[in-house]
Amino acid sequence: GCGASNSASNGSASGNSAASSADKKIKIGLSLPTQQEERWVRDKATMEEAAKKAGVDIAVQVANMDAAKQDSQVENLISQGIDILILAPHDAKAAASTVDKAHKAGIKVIAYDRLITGTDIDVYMSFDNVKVGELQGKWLTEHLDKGNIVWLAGAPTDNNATLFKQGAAKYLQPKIDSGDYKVVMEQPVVDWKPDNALKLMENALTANNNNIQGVLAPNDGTAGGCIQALAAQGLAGKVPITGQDSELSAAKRIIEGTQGMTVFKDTRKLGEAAVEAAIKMVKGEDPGANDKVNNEKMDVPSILLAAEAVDKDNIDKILIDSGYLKKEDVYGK
Amino acid sequence: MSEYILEMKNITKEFPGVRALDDVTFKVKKGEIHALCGENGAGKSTLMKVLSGVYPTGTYTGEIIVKGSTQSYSGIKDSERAGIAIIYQELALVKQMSVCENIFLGNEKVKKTGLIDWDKSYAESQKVLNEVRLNINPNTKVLNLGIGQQQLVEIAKAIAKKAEILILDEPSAALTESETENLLQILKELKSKGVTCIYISHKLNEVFEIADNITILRDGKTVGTEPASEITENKVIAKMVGRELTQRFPRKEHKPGQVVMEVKNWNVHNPDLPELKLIDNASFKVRKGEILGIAGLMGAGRTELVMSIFGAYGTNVSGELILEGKKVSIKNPKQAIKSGISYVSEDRKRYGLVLGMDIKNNVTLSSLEAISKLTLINSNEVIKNTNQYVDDLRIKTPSIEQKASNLSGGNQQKVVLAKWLMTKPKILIMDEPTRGIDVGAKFEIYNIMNKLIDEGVCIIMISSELPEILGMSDRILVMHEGRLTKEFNWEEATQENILTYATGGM
Amino acid sequence: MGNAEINTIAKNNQTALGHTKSIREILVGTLKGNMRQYTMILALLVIWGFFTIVTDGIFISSRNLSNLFLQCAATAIAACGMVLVMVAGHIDLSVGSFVGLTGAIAAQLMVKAHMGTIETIAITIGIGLLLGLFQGFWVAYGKVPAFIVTLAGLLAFRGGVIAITGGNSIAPMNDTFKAIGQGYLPKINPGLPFSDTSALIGVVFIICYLVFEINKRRSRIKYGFEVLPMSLQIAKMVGFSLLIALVIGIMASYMGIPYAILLLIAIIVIFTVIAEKSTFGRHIYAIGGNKEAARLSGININKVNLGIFVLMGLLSTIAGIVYTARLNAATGSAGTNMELDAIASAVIGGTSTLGGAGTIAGCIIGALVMGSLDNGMSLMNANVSAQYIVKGLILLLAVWFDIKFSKRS
Amino acid sequence: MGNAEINTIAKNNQTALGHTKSIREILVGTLKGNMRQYTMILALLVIWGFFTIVTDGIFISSRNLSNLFLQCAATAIAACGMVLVMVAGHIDLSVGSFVGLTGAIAAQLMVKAHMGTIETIAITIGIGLLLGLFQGFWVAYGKVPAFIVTLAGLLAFRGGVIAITGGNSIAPMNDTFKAIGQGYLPKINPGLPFSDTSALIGVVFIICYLVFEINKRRSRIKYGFEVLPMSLQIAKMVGFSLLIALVIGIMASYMGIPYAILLLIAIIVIFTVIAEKSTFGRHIYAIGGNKEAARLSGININKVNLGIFVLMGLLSTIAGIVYTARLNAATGSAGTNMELDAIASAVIGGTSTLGGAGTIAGCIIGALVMGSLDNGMSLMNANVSAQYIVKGLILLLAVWFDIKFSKRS
Ligand SMILES: Nc1ncnc2c1ncn2[C@@H]1O[C@H](COP(=O)(O)OP(=O)(O)OP(=O)(O)O)[C@@H](O)[C@H]1O
Ligand SMILES: Nc1ncnc2c1ncn2[C@@H]1O[C@H](COP(=O)(O)OP(=O)(O)OP(=O)(O)O)[C@@H](O)[C@H]1O
Ligand SMILES: O[C@@H]1[C@@H](O)[C@H](O)OC[C@H]1O
Ligand SMILES: [Mg+2]
Ligand SMILES: [Mg+2]
Repeated sequence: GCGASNSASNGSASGNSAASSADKKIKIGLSLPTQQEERWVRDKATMEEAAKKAGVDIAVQVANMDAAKQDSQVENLISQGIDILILAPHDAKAAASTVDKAHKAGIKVIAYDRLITGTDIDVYMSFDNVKVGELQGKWLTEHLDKGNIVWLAGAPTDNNATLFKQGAAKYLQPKIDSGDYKVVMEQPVVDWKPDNALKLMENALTANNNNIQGVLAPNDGTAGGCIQALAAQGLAGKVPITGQDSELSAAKRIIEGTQGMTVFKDTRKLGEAAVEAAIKMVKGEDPGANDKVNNEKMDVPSILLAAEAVDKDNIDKILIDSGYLKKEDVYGK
Repeated sequence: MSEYILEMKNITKEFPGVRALDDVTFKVKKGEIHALCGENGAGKSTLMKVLSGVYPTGTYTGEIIVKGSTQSYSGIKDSERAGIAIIYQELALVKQMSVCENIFLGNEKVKKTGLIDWDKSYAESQKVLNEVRLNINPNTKVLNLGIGQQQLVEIAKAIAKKAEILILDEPSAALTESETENLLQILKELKSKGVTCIYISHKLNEVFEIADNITILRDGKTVGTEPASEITENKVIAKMVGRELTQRFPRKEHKPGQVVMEVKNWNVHNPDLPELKLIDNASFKVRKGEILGIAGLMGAGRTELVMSIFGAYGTNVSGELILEGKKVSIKNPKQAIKSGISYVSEDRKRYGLVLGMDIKNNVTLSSLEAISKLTLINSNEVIKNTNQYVDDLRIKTPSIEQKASNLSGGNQQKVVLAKWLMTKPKILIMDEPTRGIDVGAKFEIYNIMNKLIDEGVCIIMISSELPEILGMSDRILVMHEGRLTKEFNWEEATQENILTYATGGM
Repeated sequence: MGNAEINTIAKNNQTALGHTKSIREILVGTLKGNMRQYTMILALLVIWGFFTIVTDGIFISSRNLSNLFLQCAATAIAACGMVLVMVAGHIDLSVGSFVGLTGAIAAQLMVKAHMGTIETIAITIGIGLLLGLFQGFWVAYGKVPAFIVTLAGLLAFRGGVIAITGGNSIAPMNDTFKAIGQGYLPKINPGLPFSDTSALIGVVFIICYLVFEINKRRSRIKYGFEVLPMSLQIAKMVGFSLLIALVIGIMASYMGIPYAILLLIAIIVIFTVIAEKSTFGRHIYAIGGNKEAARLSGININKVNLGIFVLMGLLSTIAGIVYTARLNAATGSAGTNMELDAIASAVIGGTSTLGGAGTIAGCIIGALVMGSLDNGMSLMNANVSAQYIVKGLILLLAVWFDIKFSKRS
Repeated sequence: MGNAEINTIAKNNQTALGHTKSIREILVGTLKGNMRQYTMILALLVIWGFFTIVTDGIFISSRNLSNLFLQCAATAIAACGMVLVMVAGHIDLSVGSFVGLTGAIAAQLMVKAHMGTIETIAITIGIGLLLGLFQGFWVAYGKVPAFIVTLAGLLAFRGGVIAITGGNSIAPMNDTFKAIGQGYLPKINPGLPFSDTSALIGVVFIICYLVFEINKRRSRIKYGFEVLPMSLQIAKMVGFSLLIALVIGIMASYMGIPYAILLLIAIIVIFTVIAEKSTFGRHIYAIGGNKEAARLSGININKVNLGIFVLMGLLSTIAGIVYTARLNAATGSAGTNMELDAIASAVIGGTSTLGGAGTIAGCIIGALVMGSLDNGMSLMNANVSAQYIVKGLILLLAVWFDIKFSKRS
């Protein structure tokens, strides 16, 4: 049982869902890992928007990439009397005990974006992180036959970085084994920080006398750092380099030709779908899973959306036509 | 077994650039009070630190024999185990801790459980405090004590150790006449109980009152040991400084001019306990070219009076301050210095020196503006001025880059003096200016005071040494419990009548 | 604290020309003399009041307060050690990595080596003590500033975490292990609306307190010191007992006392005793207050420093175990920045960054202030950037308020 | 430093019964007296030697050294301020967030408000000074420990970064702005294999140094102080000139002197002068050494403390600008943990964590040690967990070595 929701309502939204549960408005709890990256800012905005449209309350917590903090924050959400929890875990394994707490309080949990392992999950919805890595690896192998590569991974302390790397490895490893690729530097980027990526790239270039033909950068921020190092050697645009997140600055670089690709995860769709599923679940309806994914404990009913690789050729279509980024922002000075 | 309880043989101790002890031999008989005399920097404190294990075996050469057995100390605890307790010249109290805790620091009273028995500690500390006649709550924090009171706490701490050999390194430097008298009494009692004492002091009258034997050090070497009964004060001085010193106070005829500073209805409250009045309606004048002495017992409030005038004692101060006819309001030391007032504190370690800085930066700290252009300091001026004062005050040091913390106590005091002399004040306030300074150097400081007077400076001198007050002042103010109780001309003042007013009698 | 306060009263009585003070006088005196020590508690209460109002009372619910205590537990445990470290004039930057590493070791032993809870804890604590010894050795005997030694620890231990986890979180832990971070004392009678065992524990605490207080009074009478008049003494004992009952009651009326909180209470008591009553503890204060004086008083500074870091290692390990048990997993980033929270708790609670001063009780208040800010603002669902800014400003104001009105030096 | 050494010699000469020392004696004396100051440099050289060997000489290439200098620049700039802050007995935890915030502000002004480089920099510096003033005010007049004030800053400024960037990176910056972090002094004759302008700058530096040295000698002679014998004086001047030529030469033979390094050199010179030659600087050391004595010596402690934090704000802002220019973007995590690097640089370079001691030159060495470890190990492509561990251990050993052989207290 959960306590009565007593947060101030944001106008008397005439949402159909709210009306159905008599006098009580549905309250969704949302726990996000961070707001220091653009994509999570967008996730938050989308879901808040979707909730507003549907006339339900949403309480949002941001964990600053700290699993313990996220755990505390979910407790606080539970104290506030939420009806359902959308949990985008900072750490997939550590979140299991967080999920258990919600379940104990009778609250269902949607694992958002990252699969939570080792416990019962009601629904999982995501762009698969391993898939994201695959897109990066695939793109690089398509744009580089042979040569020396720099393979950067995300933060060594971030479980997701391991997943991205696993995905990329599916494509890179065969090339490495066959001798087509020689990995001249393989390093994680501490804290995902662009300036750490910059230093690593500078040092890789120095150590190999600029003899580097490709870079696997795990996300757009780190790609940005690498590109500064390449630019200093006049190599920006000459060396294929990956990214992910479809940040505005990355889109600009793709147009400019200095970054090869990014990965588009349309978090708007994911966010809307999550809110929709949440409302259905509170009302006891079927959220409409289209797949099942095993999380070492069970086959979790899943709603999986496709992530897409974005490069110069399809950027207008995927990022601008979809309204994700504005044309004047991308092309404007 | 020899008649000596303690023998130190051929002790040599070097610091970078200094040979502090050079083949010193020092022997003490059981149950005697043995005085150790010598100029500032002669090596007295160093010798005692060697003895107490502060400088462990191996950091010096030579041999220490206590009760017939050769000692090897790796730290203070070892010497304590051998029955030696020491009161250091530089007070070794933890300011944030209470008196009670300090007294038993390192020798805590523990219960069977291994935990400290605070009730017992409190009761016992009250006992030793009574013994040294310090009437304070053992729970008072040391930082709330005046320096004299701290000195008494140190003595209490040493007594509480119940040692066989008690070393006192200038224990009376911060004490007034009556506490000193009490201390000497305590030492005599200890002696009668068979305790051996080593007593270091620059006050030779004390030495001659209690010592059985006197050993004299000079430049790190033993000059000799004499029974006190067979030598005179002047002989001791001659051996210490290497020349005869016929006169102790170079009194000169001063011709006081117009009033330079006038203090009217001065009231000071304790900054932490506003209901406690420390200075009660004090009014007095100081004239150009005179030395105004202020006498009083410990805790009379002399320090508070002058520190508050200097803008360095809280904000709970009221009254009028008139400098050269103009009413001024001094809120902090900076303004005081700008107005021509300088204050040599009685507590050199706390208020006088930046111990981690070298001599030259300490000496020039308050006068930087005078030797800077566009706020950039002229380092050659720094060196020149410092060299000047090192020579004038005969500061004993291998270099002006020596850290203040590495100087002997007396030499530290001289550095503080130099700092304030360099500000070229119109009014120089000296709070116990010759504390810890040897007879020879005292004489030089008096000469410098006379010279300053000739240059038109006026001097306010607080001193707990009545001979100094009597010997140097032109006028003498007596304080008792925060009030000025009497003013004397020097000709009419005597030890007796000063003491009468200092103790509140009329 | 209690000791000092009564002595002050005693002294006041003595100085007041033999006249025995009236109860009113004693009360006013105690309040005046101690008001200052309570300003940070006051600040905490103001913060609590504020959050209670803006969250419509959710903040003050027994459920949320139970959560709050648990949320602070690991930091508070580490902060107790930090007080000793900082009082001695050192600092420990390695806490976060230490917590991460010991957690990773525990998880590795349990998940990969399939050890039981007892062995896992024993081995982990053993390793934690060794790591503490290692750091302590360099500080005490290597004479390397603690800042550098523990900065090296921060780096090296994090390297250890990464090596062990390999970027993969390790989970899950045994149920018994998990209970250390998440479990509550079980009820005997599950039908009750409150935890009976917890209530029992509360009663035991109160009895212990009363015995302690009575013994203290006896001892003072034996030494002939002034004691409180009987009426006041009883009032004091009743008051404190009620306070204990309240705190325990809050937890009992939710799910009971969490094991982690029991552990924390034990640590608070032990470390308060160490700090205030043991020679080791007093030597720490002496070293921090005046190292030279401590040395001249015959204190073996190296040994004390070594001991401090061994204890700190122990506490960091316990914090690591609680942290890992609570998350039921060891992650690569576990503990990151916890040193900052632990240091902040200590400093908010009055520990001087320059050594010499600080109390265990204070650091617990400090940890509660930090924890309450996080908890309260998340209950308000405040926007992240606002949370950061508000947290920063409240922190500043709370400490300023404390300093302004308590005049701590 | 140079000054001290000659004074010692002078005084020694005086005490040595008037006999004028031989050149050999002077040399040995100088070496003995100063050897100790050079141990950290020695440790740095050992580290460099090691990396040079394991990277087959890549480490010592002029290209890598140029990179290394650039990689350290922002931290080194912040570290210069940290020395002053720490010498006065404070600390600044806000540096990383400060760098992030000022960078975000600059990027916002340039990218969103389309301002030019000059306006952007001017406004950013203005804001940085205000933020510094704000922190300084609370430390100096609010009497809140710097630890708390800057911890509040760490939080609040990071909140500001998040509010401004909204998690986005803001990019790109103007070319002129970018040049501050990435650009090199342009060559006049692009055909040359080395940078002619940089060589010119090197010559100017050497001339400045020589003029300074000659003036100093003249002035000492005027004051009648002992000076070095002519032969030694010339040897010294030639030696130092060669050292300057070497350092500048390294950069000139790669792409020239980076603007960021020119800026850093200017800051080093200015802050060394402030620390060693200005009354303000001397007051900082006095406050850190003994606050009470400083106050009684007529130093306005509050003003000095305020000034320190304003200067720190200025340097953090400059570091923020260099950092942003180098990345050509402002990001939400920019600067995170930089305070730790800055503090570590200062401490490695001999700054006491308890105040009173520290030099600008030392902190630069410290920043180079930290930077070299990162750079060298990434050149080796060592495994991360090993990198963390090795970095921690080398840090510890380097400082231990320094302390052991230089006996700094
Ligand atoms: N730690 C130290 N480092 C360097 N030199 C020192 C140190 N301690 C003492 N000295 C030097 O050793 C010599 C003897 O000092 P010591 O303190 O023993 O003198 P003292 O006889 O006690 O003088 P005072 O009467 O002034 O107290 C002095 O020249 C002093 O400068
Ligand atoms: N910082 C302080 N805070 C509170 N009380 C103080 C402080 N310093 C001194 N006192 C108190 O003020 C009174 C006078 O102190 P002090 O002993 O310095 O007086 P004095 O006349 O200068 O004596 P003397 O210089 O001979 O020691 C004492 O009762 C002392 O306890
Ligand atoms: O989108 C990425 C997120 O999934 C990962 O966890 O952190 C880095 C981001 O770029
Ligand atoms: Mg001495
Ligand atoms: Mg006095």
